[in-house]
Amino acid sequence: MVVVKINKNLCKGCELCVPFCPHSSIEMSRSLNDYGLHTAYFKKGYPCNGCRDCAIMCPEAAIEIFHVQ
Amino acid sequence: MVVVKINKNLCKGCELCVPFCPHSSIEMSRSLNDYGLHTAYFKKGYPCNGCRDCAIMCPEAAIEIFHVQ
Amino acid sequence: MTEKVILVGYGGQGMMLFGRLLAQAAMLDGKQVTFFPSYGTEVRGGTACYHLIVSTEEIYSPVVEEADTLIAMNQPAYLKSRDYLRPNSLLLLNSSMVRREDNYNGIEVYEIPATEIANELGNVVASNMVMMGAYNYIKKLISIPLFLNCLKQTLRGKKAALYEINKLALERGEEYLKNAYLLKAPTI
Amino acid sequence: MTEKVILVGYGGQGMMLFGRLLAQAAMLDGKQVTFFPSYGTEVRGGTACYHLIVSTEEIYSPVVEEADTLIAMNQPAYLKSRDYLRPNSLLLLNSSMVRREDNYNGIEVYEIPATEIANELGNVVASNMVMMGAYNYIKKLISIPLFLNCLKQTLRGKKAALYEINKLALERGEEYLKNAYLLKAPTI
Amino acid sequence: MSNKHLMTGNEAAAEAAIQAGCRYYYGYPITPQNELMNHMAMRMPQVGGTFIQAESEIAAIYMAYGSAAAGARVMTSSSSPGISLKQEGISYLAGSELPCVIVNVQRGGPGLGDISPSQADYFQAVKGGGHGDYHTLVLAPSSVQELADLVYDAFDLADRYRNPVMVLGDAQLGQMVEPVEFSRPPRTYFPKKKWAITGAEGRPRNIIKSFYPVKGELEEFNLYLQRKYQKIEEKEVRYEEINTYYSEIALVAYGTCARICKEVIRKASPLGYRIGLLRPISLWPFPKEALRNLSERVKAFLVIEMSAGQMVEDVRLSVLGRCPVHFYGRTGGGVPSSKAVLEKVLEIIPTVSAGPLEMAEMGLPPKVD
Amino acid sequence: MSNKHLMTGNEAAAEAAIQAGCRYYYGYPITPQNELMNHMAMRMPQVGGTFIQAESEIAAIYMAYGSAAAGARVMTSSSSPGISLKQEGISYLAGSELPCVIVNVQRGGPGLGDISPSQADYFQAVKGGGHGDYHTLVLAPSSVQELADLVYDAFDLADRYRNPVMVLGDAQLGQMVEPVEFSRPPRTYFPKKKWAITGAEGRPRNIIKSFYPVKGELEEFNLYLQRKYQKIEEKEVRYEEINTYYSEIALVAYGTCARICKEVIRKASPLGYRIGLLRPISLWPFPKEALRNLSERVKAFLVIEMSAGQMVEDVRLSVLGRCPVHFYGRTGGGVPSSKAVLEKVLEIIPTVSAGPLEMAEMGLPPKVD
Amino acid sequence: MEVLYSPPETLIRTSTHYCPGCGHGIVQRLIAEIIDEWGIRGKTIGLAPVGCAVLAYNYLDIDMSEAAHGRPPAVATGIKRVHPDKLVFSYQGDGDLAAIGLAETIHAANRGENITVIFTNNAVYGMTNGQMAPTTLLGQRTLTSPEGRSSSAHGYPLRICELLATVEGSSYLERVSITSPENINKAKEAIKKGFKTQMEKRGFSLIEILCPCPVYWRMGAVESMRFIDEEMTRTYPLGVFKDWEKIAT
Amino acid sequence: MEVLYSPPETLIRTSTHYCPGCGHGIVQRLIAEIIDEWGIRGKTIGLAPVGCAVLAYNYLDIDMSEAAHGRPPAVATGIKRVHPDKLVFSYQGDGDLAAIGLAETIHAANRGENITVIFTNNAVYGMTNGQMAPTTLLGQRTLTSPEGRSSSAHGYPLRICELLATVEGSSYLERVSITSPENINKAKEAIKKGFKTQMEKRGFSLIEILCPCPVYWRMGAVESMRFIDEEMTRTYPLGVFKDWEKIAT
Ligand SMILES: Cc1ncc(C[n+]2csc(CCOP(=O)(O)OP(=O)(O)O)c2C)c(N)n1
Ligand SMILES: Cc1ncc(C[n+]2csc(CCOP(=O)(O)OP(=O)(O)O)c2C)c(N)n1
Ligand code: SF4
Ligand code: SF4
Ligand code: SF4
Ligand code: SF4
Ligand code: SF4
Ligand code: SF4
Ligand SMILES: [Mg+2]
Ligand SMILES: [Mg+2]
Repeated sequence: MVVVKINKNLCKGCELCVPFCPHSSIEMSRSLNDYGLHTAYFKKGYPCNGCRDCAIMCPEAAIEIFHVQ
Repeated sequence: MVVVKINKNLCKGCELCVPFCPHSSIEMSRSLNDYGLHTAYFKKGYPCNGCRDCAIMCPEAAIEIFHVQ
Repeated sequence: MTEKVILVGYGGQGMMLFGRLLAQAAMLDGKQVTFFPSYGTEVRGGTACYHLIVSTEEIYSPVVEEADTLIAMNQPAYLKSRDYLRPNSLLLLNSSMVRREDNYNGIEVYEIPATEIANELGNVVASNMVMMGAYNYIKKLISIPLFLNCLKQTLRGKKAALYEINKLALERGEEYLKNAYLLKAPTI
Repeated sequence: MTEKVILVGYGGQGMMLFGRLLAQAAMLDGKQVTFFPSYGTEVRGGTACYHLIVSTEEIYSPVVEEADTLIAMNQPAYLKSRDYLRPNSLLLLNSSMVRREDNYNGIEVYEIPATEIANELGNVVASNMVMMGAYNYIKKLISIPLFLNCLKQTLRGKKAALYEINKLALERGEEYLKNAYLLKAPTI
Repeated sequence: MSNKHLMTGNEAAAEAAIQAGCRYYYGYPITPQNELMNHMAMRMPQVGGTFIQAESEIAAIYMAYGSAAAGARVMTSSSSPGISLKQEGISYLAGSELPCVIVNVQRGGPGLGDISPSQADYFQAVKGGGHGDYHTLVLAPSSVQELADLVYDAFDLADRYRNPVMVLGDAQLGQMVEPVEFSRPPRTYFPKKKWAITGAEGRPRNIIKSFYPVKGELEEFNLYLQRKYQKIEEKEVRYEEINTYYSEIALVAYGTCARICKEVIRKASPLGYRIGLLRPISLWPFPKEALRNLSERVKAFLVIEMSAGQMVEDVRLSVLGRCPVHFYGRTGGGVPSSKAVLEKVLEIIPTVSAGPLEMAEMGLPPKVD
Repeated sequence: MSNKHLMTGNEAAAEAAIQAGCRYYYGYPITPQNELMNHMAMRMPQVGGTFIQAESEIAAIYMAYGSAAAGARVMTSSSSPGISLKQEGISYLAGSELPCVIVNVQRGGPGLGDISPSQADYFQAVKGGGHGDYHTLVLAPSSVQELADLVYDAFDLADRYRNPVMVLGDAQLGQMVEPVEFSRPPRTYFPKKKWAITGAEGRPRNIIKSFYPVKGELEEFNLYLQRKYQKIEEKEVRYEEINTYYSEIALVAYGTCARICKEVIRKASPLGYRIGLLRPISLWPFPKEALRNLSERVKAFLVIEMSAGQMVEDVRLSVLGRCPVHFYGRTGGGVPSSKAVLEKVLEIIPTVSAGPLEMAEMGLPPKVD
Repeated sequence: MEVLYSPPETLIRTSTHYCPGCGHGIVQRLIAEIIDEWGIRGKTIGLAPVGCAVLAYNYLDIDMSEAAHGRPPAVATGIKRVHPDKLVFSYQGDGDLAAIGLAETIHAANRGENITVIFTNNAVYGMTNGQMAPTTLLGQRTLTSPEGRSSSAHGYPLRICELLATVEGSSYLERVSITSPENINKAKEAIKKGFKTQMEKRGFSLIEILCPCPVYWRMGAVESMRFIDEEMTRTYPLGVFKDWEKIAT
Repeated sequence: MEVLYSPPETLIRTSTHYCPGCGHGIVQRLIAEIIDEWGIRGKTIGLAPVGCAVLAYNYLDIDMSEAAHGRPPAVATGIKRVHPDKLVFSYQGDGDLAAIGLAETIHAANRGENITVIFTNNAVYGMTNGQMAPTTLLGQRTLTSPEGRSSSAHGYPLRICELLATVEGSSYLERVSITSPENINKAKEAIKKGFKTQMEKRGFSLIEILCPCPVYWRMGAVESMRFIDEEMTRTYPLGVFKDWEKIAT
């Protein structure tokens, strides 16, 4: 299974990762982080093919992707 | 008759006028002007067609050309 | 009368607008005013801190050394600016983003979840107007209609649409305070 | 012994070389020397003026205020630099280009047609060496072989061909003075 | 009341220039003077003037040089690093005797430093950061209103003396918002500049230059400049004196620091301390005479600056040992608090009676707290 | 004798730099320092060094900044207008604490001025022509030999203090030809620069910067700089004192002017006048203490400069009214004659007995003859 | 657990000072990735500009220096001459490189200075709050072109790659964008090619990267990327403008 | 008595400070001739550079200003904006225009600044005694390229017309020489065209004139002219590089 970790306090809420996920698995949260920003999160249970596109687009290097056996 | 006047004290002795005269009517003098320079002079009796080329070449605007009836 | 205010927050939290509008309204009200960003941001992000003085006398130093009021919009800014407080200061905290750190003997403290309130209204940035509503309800420094007029002047063109939400935020701030702290009369 | 010399001429008249070679020879001879262009030419043309001091003592001011010797290569330069003269000065004029303007009570004056002499030798610029020959014949500041050695060092590569003509010019200057003024013994 | 505008100092400076008839502005972005430039970008087209965002500070000052040579009222502005880049140009303006107004909204240095307020470009402004024996008039406002007023005056002074004039502000003054009134009528009539290059139609041609290659000419020109500067020193000194008559200690401060000193005086007065303030408004020419006179009356001076000690030298040069000159400064963007200044004053007070010529600190490097 | 070379000051400065281990030189042509650059163009390839004729003075100083940051010994040079252009860079060098040697062969200003000798960039060099509270060490030679020696020393000082060092010459010193001896061994061993950027192989990375955006950091850094400057002021003062012990009048002059003053002393001695000379060699740090001490012994000072009066301010600041400080200057390329200086001395002598604190001239603008 | 993506070690993990959606973050990450992949952290020296990327040294864990506004090519020259075997790159904005620093840029290129310039073109002065840059598009509104840039009042957008291509000393010039994962990968390849150009001592290389500045473009980050693709590339077409490998040697 | 040729009145009759055979004298005479022919002495403002032509105002009897080294395009901009109806030209050398002043040159061109630049390219710094210029030819010996300019050590000769042609704001760019009466006449026509470009408010014009500097080329004046024809034009081909009349408008 692929795990997508988005660091809530590095994320600036730019939304760039959202449209680039082929599975639309990332979404902006309604709640705010410590800086008062809406941040991105991986939608639980949604598919991920590990394509890394979200991470590549992220200006804050806030996204890490792992393959867990 | 065309008269070519070369101002001895404006002339810097660069010799540029010399080769451009189609009649080879200009020459450098052996004597020196006030600044210790050999200056150009129009060779007495030599032909001049009034082409102005010498004057056009002269960086010091030292040459004047007249047509005298 | 002299009121010295410190406004602190992140760059994007609208404290600049807060201060400028307040100054504008106070000026139109015939008061002396001075307002300045004590620490701007050539580098984006980071904390911005604004000094505002409103007075009926000539203002000498534009620097607020001891605040009559400190309005803090987020935690780091709050921590950095606590030294401005002295006995009898008023402290307004945006409790959505600030955790109060002290009991503050002798200091009047109000906690307003401004970001949440603004977020509910659909525009996080309006948290500044929530705070303004609360602040002015306590200090009654300027008249709200005058303030709203200044706001309207500022939000022109494309931004005109924001006027209503800001006005609403202002009212919500006032309201929140009234309800949460059961305040009735102005303290000044 | 201190000898203070002013050298003046147009940019192209080789006074720089004159002074530098003289300084070099004097230095090799164990003397103190200083030499400098008091007025260079960021703008081409115009008058150049060089100050040269040769001394057996430490040289303090490098500026020649009163010349033991003034060597003038052309009229405007001569006119501008006459103020350097004082009683007992030596004045050397390039009479090809300078008309003496005064009787100079108490000043020793020699007129050398240096440009003409050099022109006869086929190189106008060698007029500087003509003057050098005359000057050193009078002052005997340095030994001619030492000077010629310095000259040879300077005229290297493409310029080596110029050595002979310069040497000749030097001799002609000396000769001219001997013949025209019937000088015999050194005055210093 | 209705003709009061709430503006940043930067905007007020720009608007005042326009009121003074300035129709040519050349600048390059730099914090903390951006509002000045942005205001010009908006306003110049409205008044038929020229605004160019130049490719650099150097280009900007030389565009200003061109417009000044052409006879126009012209301004450029920047902040510390950008002003350093303009030093050659300022020397050229002075050497060509061209009127031009230059605003420096000082920030913390050296190098890239920071954008916080500073007064550490005092030497550069006053002693000449460029080469050669020249002076620019330097005016130092201490409020947004005065900033506007001095910019307005600067144009007249520049024209009167054919000399660049610098208005020396700081990040605080530039970015501070205060009410400002443009009470003086917009300038529309200007004295003719016969020396300007406008095309030589029907008159002998004019030349603008600072090059004097003929021996002696440059010295002659410099002596003429020195005479001009002497005249300016006689006529254009500006300063404000507060409470000095009864005081034993006089504060000396300009710009933002002077306002803090006024606060100190206000605070000290109920405590029974008699403190005065001499606020130089023109930094060059410097109010030497006023300080000299004051040195006969007070027992000590305390100079307050946002620098490691620059104007203090001019104070010492004016006072020349007649009484002690103390210094309190904050450097690198620090702004002195009225509290710290008051403490410093209280420290000095006991020493005042010890005798006027004991000057422990003098000659030593300034102490920076 | 045989290791004496007859050279212009400019060439000697260049050669001395090479002897001191300088292998990076960046410059831009300008009279009267061209011989320095031309010498570097010839010599650097011979010693495996780098010579670049930069596209401008600004590019040159920033190339020097780069090489200094990279840990090398590096030099740049220019003359007055070009040095004005380098002011931002010098402030950056000071702010980034980078060692770099800068030679200014001063010419007449302001503006394009002329190429004749001048000392009118004193303020710029000593007070800081750039922005912010910084200092460069400033060394002022008065002969070709000393020019070479001080350039050599300048590299050591620059490295020792991580600070730019300026060698302040003038057109006369630069273009004058005198014998010079390079008696000190060519430097081949240099102390390690742990702070330099060299690639962070096997160590934590290094950063060279002057930007301190976090509130308070810039002030802290400036206070550190001030402490460093104080140390330099304690340790690196250089001056020469001649004949001062028995003199009533002390001349104060540096560089070319100091040599003229020595001539004056020589001339005055047979006339029975006791004149001394204090010659500052380091202009910053300035020999304040020495002057202060001297002011207890002499009755008057006479400062001689090729300027309208710049160093005289530092003399007055050192003396602080203890005795009169007179000034004689030539500006715009004029060089004082020993005769004129002597006359000035003779003028002062009768006033000397009038009492030490009568200072007619002080506080007034310097008189320029 | 296999790591599919984690940020490069050379990229210091900290919250940046950039605005949300700013291109500088992406570009700096790419540089860090290359440094890690090639293992050249100890051999690389970077220059931070005066511009929004002024604090680049807070994010890249390598030896770095600041350079005054416009002067990175000169500073890089000074460094490279001392350390010819280190990889020296400057990171510059469009105000920095194309306005105040234009002479330094062209002359470094013309000298064939063996350095690599990472040129982030965001068509605006970000750090000073959004003034016009030499690269601002016609019609684009900025603080100093409030009615939009017009060629008559403000001149034309300056095309740096095209300009430098005429300069003989330049060896590798490419314009890329970072508007999609594909384009980001291409940008990374371009930077690699620039570094390679330098490592093989081929001379001056410059990679121009079209970067979003959502704040002063007054757009969202996603919209900014679209704007680059649809508008900005019309003025600034992507591509290789010079390549020493394609020129017969 | 009919005058076949006499120097233009705008040319002040005095001995110049130029070396024998220097090109500056010819170029300045051409400018004076045009001013006389068009009768625009009172409408023309000139800029003298810092370079050998620094004293140009001693020879041209028109309103003139000096501009600091490299800054004539900026100064001209400042003048032209005040007097849009006057003819404003700058006279610049190659050190001035192509080295220290390159940014000012390109940006003035890019703004389409309505001025005319007379650019005398003599491949050397004349006034400072013959250092290398950005335009120095490969192999050419100068004080600062004593072994001859080499592309690896000193970069390439900078071709200003070619460079400016890529800048959109430039309107008229031509390179001419003054090696013969015919070429001098062509040069005159080019300057006229430049002036016309300005008078018709067509924007930035620059005429590059290959000029001899016999002294620092270490040649006679006649030989220098031949050198231009045979050597210099190989690096700097003559011709029109941009012409607004030839571009569809
Ligand atoms: C000499 C100087 N001039 C101006 C500035 C102000 N300044 C800081 S960053 C900047 C421009 C930034 O624009 P750009 O280079 O495009 O970088 P960006 O912020 O857009 O990434 C300017 C003008 C300065 N610090 N120094
Ligand atoms: C700021 C500055 N830098 C350098 C100089 C010195 N300088 C005077 S003229 C000149 C270059 C002249 O070369 P060029 O522009 O080619 O004109 P030319 O003399 O060849 O006609 C230089 C570098 C100066 N006066 N000012
Ligand atoms: S790795 Fe690909 S599929 Fe997975 S979340 Fe990211 S963009 Fe979507
Ligand atoms: S791209 Fe990065 S910063 Fe932007 S929303 Fe996604 S995780 Fe957050
Ligand atoms: S006008 Fe023609 S023919 Fe007559 S002298 Fe001159 S060049 Fe010769
Ligand atoms: S061209 Fe002119 S200056 Fe040259 S030699 Fe002929 S007349 Fe004399
Ligand atoms: S202003 Fe623009 S360039 Fe600067 S950090 Fe913000 S988005 Fe990035
Ligand atoms: S040095 Fe060259 S350019 Fe200068 S005047 Fe002499 S020949 Fe002309
Ligand atoms: Mg940008
Ligand atoms: Mg040239």
